[in-house]
Amino acid sequence: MTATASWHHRLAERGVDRRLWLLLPATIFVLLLFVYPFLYGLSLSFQPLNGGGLLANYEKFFGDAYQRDTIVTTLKIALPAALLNVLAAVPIAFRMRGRFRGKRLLTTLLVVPITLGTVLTAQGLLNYLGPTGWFNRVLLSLHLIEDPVRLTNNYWGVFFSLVITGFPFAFLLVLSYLSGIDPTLERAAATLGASRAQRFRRITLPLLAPGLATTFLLTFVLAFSVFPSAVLVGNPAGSTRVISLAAYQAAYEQYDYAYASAIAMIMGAVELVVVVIVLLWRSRLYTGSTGGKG
Amino acid sequence: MSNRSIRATPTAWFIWAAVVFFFVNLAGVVGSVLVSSFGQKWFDTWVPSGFTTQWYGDAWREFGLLQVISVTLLASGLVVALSVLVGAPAAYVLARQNFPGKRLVYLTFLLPILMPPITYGIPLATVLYKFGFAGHLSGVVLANLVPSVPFVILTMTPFIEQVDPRIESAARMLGANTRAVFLKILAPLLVPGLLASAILVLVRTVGMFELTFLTAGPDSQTLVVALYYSMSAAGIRAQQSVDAMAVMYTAMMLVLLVVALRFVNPTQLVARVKEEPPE
Amino acid sequence: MRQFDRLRLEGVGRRFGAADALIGLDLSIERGEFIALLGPSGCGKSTALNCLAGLLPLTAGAIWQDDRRIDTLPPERRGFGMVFQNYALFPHLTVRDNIAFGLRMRRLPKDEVRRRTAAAIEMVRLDEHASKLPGQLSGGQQQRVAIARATVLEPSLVLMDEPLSNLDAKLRLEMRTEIRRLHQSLGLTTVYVTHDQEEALSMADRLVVMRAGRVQQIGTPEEVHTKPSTWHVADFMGYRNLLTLKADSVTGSQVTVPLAGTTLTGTAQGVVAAGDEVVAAVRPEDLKLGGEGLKGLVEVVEYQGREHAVEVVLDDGTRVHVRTEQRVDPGAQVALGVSPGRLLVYPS
Amino acid sequence: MRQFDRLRLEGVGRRFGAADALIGLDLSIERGEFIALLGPSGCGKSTALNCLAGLLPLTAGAIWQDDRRIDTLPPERRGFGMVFQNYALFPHLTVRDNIAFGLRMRRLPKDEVRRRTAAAIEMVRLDEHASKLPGQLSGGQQQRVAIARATVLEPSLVLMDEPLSNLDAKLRLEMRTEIRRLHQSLGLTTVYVTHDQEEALSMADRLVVMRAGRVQQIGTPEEVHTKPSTWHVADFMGYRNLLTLKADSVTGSQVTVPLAGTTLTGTAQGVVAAGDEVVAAVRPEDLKLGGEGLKGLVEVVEYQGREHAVEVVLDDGTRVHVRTEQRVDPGAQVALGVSPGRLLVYPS
Amino acid sequence: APTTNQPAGENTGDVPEKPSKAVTLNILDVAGNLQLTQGMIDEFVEQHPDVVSKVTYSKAPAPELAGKIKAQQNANRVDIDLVLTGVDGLAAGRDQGLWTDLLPRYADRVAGMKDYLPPAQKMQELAGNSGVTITYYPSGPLLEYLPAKVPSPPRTAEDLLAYAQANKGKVMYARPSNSGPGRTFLMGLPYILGDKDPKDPVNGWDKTWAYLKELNQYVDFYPSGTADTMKALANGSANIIATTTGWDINPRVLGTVPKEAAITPLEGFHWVTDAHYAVVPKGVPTDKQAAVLQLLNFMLTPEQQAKAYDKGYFYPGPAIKGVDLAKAPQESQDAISEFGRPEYDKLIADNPTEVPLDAKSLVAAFDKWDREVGGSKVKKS
Ligand SMILES: Nc1ncnc2c1ncn2[C@@H]1O[C@H](COP(=O)(O)OP(=O)(O)OP(=O)(O)O)[C@@H](O)[C@H]1O
Ligand SMILES: Nc1ncnc2c1ncn2[C@@H]1O[C@H](COP(=O)(O)OP(=O)(O)OP(=O)(O)O)[C@@H](O)[C@H]1O
Ligand SMILES: [Mg+2]
Ligand SMILES: [Mg+2]
Repeated sequence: MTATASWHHRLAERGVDRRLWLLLPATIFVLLLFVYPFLYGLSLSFQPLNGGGLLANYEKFFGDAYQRDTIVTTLKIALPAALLNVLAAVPIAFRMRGRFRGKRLLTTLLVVPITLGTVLTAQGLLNYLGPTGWFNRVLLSLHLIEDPVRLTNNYWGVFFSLVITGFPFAFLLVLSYLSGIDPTLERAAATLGASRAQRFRRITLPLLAPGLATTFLLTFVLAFSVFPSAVLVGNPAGSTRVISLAAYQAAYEQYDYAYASAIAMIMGAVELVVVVIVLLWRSRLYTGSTGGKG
Repeated sequence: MSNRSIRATPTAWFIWAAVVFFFVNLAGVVGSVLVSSFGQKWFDTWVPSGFTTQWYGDAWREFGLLQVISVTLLASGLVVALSVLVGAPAAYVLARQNFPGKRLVYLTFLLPILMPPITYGIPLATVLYKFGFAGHLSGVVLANLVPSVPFVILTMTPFIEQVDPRIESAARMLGANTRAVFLKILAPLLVPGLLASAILVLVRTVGMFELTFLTAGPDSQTLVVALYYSMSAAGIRAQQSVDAMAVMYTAMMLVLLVVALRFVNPTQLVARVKEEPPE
Repeated sequence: MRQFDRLRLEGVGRRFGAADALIGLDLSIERGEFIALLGPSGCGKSTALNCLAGLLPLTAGAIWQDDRRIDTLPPERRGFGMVFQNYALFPHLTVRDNIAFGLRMRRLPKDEVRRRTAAAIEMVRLDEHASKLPGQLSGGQQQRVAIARATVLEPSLVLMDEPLSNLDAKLRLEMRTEIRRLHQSLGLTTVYVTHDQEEALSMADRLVVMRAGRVQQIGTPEEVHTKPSTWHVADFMGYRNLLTLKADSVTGSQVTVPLAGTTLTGTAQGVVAAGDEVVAAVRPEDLKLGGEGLKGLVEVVEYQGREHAVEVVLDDGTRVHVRTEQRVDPGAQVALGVSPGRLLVYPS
Repeated sequence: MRQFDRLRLEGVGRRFGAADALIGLDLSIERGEFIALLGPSGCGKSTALNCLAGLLPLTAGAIWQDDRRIDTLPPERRGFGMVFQNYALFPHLTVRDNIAFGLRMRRLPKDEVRRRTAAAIEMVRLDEHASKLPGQLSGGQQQRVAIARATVLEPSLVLMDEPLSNLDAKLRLEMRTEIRRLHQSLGLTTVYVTHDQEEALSMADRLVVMRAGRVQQIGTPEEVHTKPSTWHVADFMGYRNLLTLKADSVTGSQVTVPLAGTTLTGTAQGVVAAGDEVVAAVRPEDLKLGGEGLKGLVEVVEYQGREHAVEVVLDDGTRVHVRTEQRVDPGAQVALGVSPGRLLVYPS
Repeated sequence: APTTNQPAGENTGDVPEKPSKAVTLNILDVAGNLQLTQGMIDEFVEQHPDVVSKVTYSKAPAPELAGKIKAQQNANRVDIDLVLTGVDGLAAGRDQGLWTDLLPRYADRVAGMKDYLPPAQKMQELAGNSGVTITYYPSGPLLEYLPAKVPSPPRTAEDLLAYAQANKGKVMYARPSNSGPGRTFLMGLPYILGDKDPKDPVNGWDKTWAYLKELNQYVDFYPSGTADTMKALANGSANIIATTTGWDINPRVLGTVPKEAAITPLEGFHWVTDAHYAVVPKGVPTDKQAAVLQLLNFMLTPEQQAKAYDKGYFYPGPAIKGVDLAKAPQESQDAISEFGRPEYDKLIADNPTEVPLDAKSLVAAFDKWDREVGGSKVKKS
């Protein structure tokens, strides 16, 4: 009782042990290749091209409603798209458990849109959903509509492109996270009288939640920096003038890197807020063995 | 007994209907590009007025795509491999351990994902040029690792959390060192996670225009640079040739994906034997 | 709770790939019965339980609850409770929430849930640990959570898969009593898998002894214990001395067999004729040191608390196990007798 | 394998948050010893094992292997083997590969790996199942894989956490013998956690009895069985009758206590003075039906194979447990005697 | 090992007549210029193996160019020897001091510069001392339509407005910052409408902005690329789109637009010209600069300039005087005789030419357009 434990143990108890070395390569890597360039960019954002105070670039951004609104515009696109991707992936992935014929094919098909890339998606949406595209043609020839519906070069075009590129990814992740949950737990719940829905809500979902949080974060981050599709299938001057477009214009049309940096920092900060909220929520969830892998 | 997993409850019908709807439209999206890329002229009609492979030939010659594609494959392969090698151990620590300063470390790993390349691309390229990496494949690989490593970390963490630590303890008791634990125990158990994050990194790397462009030399351009060029560069090009480029881009990714899926199954359940067997 | 009068398993079978884990199980369970499934590791006990619970689809046979065929019902609609061999606790729920889970599923009033959960926690002595997650519990504590979780629902049929295997003797005795008490006071019907003969004998109304997927014997504890139907069952029920011999003579059910220079008389179990090869079975505790007849050399002595397990090599080299309260030393020359009526003779 | 002469635990302690799971464990293990850890569920046995294995950092104390302090070594460098309570099999490896894992880690030649793995598989009787994945095994089969996996390495120290809890009596007996045989023939040192007194008594050279994280008694099986150091140990070791009484008179180590109208004589364990409140402990099997002295009414009779567990209510309402081979019926009036020297009297 | 991008020699001081030994040139095209000039360069390499041993071509979209060159220059390892760019890229680089001033110091080494067409000469003046004009075209603004659908095309700005009002959604031009014809239309309107100061989009374009806003009411959306407007014209979802000479001829050659499409200028229009330039980033070794100068000299000879006719991509294309279509490759002649328009000669001859807005004003114009014209779509829908 009196003997105190070796400092090894006391450190290990606080989480400091040899395993921390595994963090080293990634940390060094990020420090060397990211932190310096990033700090440079950060400091650049405080050096306005046209003079003014340290914060001039930020004031300029927030002082201009046209610029400021891009934050809301982006969130309005990114949040629903990321949410939809994750929420749609869950029931489908859930259905893909168990064994049935054609499962592998179906999985592959659902994952395949990952390969499409922004350009093909954009071209495809323009072709397919365009006023004389197949979609409108079918609807017109079925006399469901009088005039072609416009689904491109506006909010919906961007939204669809985010779903097409984001959903398969969310699906792949959710499916994989789901595969790590021991099906016995659900059966145990069944013997306790839980219906399908209850089992899902009370057992599977909570165990899946940390993975869902991560999936949401990743798809959100991807959606938030949507840029090419905002231009290609959106209305880049208006309803889909996303913040990365503002940064892009500053950097590559006005060649004001300082201002562009400032906008990009704001963009990162907004994302960070969402990410931190999700991570805080995640840290309150149960994260740990889900039985499936041991 | 009938198969319970696809038993037709109303929700199931709804979900499968949604999936079918998604696929039909997806087929429309992809198909329209594919058809157009082989089309001669396509005005106000259901299908083009003639078919040709000329656009592919043109693009192939114009960009020397053989070289571009092989560079792309090499670069993305390297990025995927390296980011998994560097990222997975870090994810492991972040999943398993609570240590002082964890939040700070986590934030540092998050930032490269959150920050658009505009903020750090040019200084990063400068650094890489200074040390003689940029202008080559190595520069492209290093630059692309910056957002890729954190992506691997972020995706892998929940997977590692799912693995029962006692399995690892058992391996250690049997004399497995950290390397062996990773290779023989964690890696097979994490296959779905590794696959998912590798695919993510692959997609991002192949599609990463900015960092690649800033650090590529004349012989280390990747397909996406050519694609973006054909799509947005000044000048006139036939719609079909952009479509052809996009189709080639997708085809390449598709080949990679199918190869990956051939070797590992994303639904690989470690607990698969506990699944209901098929009847 | 749907109560029932009788549960009937008709030729229930389950195969995994090419291997049969359970073959043609016929069993009829009356309401209120306490049935124990017994058998060697891997004989299909858990499989039978899983089939009954609806967790494994059958590959043959049917299950009837009174006049209703229930083998096609999903588990949650059968209303049975189950203690899993590997516990299957919900890792994200505390002990309390694990136990309350089933009650919540029934949408019982909050108060009742709280009250019944607290009572169950107390029953399994986990008051101190009620707020822990399963990952923070010891093996035995987890097992107790599993028991509480299944019984708190007072289901019409409780299935328990080795529920006490990780508990110490004292606690096991207490939990046994507790389970019997629950069974009786709530009028439950219980199917109980155990590897512990004593547990089975003391708790169950009827035993089902299985081997390699097949039922070997169904009977009351006494029947199974004193009259195992085959030498396999005897073997399993603690007849550690199984000797392959030739029957000398048969008179009614009395069979004489020669062993190590003398002849022993046993009771025939099944059809045995003179000259047949037979298996003679006797428990270590039914071989008495200091009797007359068999002679041998003590080889190994193992202390087992009050008694000693002794291995004796008879004059003809046959090795027999003896249990005795006497103290003997390895190397001693001893004589052995068989308690009257305790030698069973099976056709081999 | 690094062999050692002695392993010393000095004040080893482990706390989880605010709760101590293990407190000041002092223990010295000689090479070749077979030590059993015993104690109620949740008393810290697995914790002790994990600390020894290096899987849990200590919060107090140190562990020495001869003159080398090893508690700071990572588990894989200690060269100990361990059977986990929940098996912890590698779910993605077949039985064969699970067992071969450790050998492969040692980079032994392929042939040797194959040979030793096959031998281990045979030892645990899993030949038929060698190519299955753990998820396809029954509970007992999994447990056997865990045993084979740890012992195939012939480590200098083997730690076993309830390795036989899911096996039936017959197999358990066989595995016990097998484990002892391995222990002896390979000259292993073994620390064995079990909840089964009989197992502990019959296998171990020394027992360590724990309670609530603390060691209660360390001694040979016989010592612990016949002279439990406290009434807690007695309770745990099967002295089911624990009666709180007042000591009448004390003569040397002989104490007389009054019970239900008569007086009984017991042996004092610890300092007891006349008039003290004491706890008198006696095993059910040491109360003999038909003796003289205590009188009571049979209340419950439980069949337990050869014997019956009987609950008797004495005249003063005290309830005692008796084990007997005699057949009695509930409601019968019986007299009870205590086997001489088997009543232990503890200060309470 | 990453050593090849070490500066291969001195990069300051005098440029020799001829490189000390044959050099490799890395050429980056951000303007689509190689389509016109790659033939010239290849021929030069063939004829002068002692000057240029090998050329690598890469192509990239323009905007990120400056960043890349800047990164290389900061690190002192420039590995792009020659950039072919439009007005925007040239100006962006000049603002940031990325380009070597080849002029006027070495102007005499590129003889062809003395023979620029007058509007090309004006474009050259726009380039300052760093860029050399290599191709030129008068551009637009022009309107394109299908005669079958628009039997009487608008001839004036008012006509156009009236047509748009009568045919909602049928007049289309792409977002100016993503489209050549879009911006040409934007820059050309002040001349057509007679604005106060056609060079000052913020203060001098009152009529233009008013006109665009009114037109905006009849426009459904602005595609983000010229190609989309062409497609819309071809499939009938638009009837009139903005175009330029090159965008008129080449897509019809390629088959993206029906051959029968016709063009019309608006009354009183001025050509807003366009050109491609060759620039050399700072930090390129003098040996390579010497090779570039020789190459440029070669490219500005009439024989080579004739290749700039291409398939009407930059119609007409040549920057210097006296380059006949007859000297162009046969393929080129065939394409232009089939898809070219005889009326172009007269239009080019009869209408004044104007240089485009300088980079700053152009960005200001884009910004204003985005905010006031394109962006107003949000509130409307
Ligand atoms: N998913 C499966 N795939 C293949 N074989 C299986 C599977 N599950 C069980 N088995 C086999 O079926 C047989 C019966 O298994 P079961 O779990 O019913 O045994 P048990 O009687 O419960 O044994 P124990 O007492 O060891 O738990 C075993 O031999 C086991 O290996
Ligand atoms: N991670 C943990 N967090 C908090 N408490 C823990 C944790 N692990 C174990 N404990 C507690 O420590 C005590 C000792 O646990 P341990 O597993 O050593 O018991 P044990 O003697 O092995 O019991 P059993 O026979 O039931 O397996 C228990 O009360 C348990 O609840
Ligand atoms: Mg079982
Ligand atoms: Mg334990």
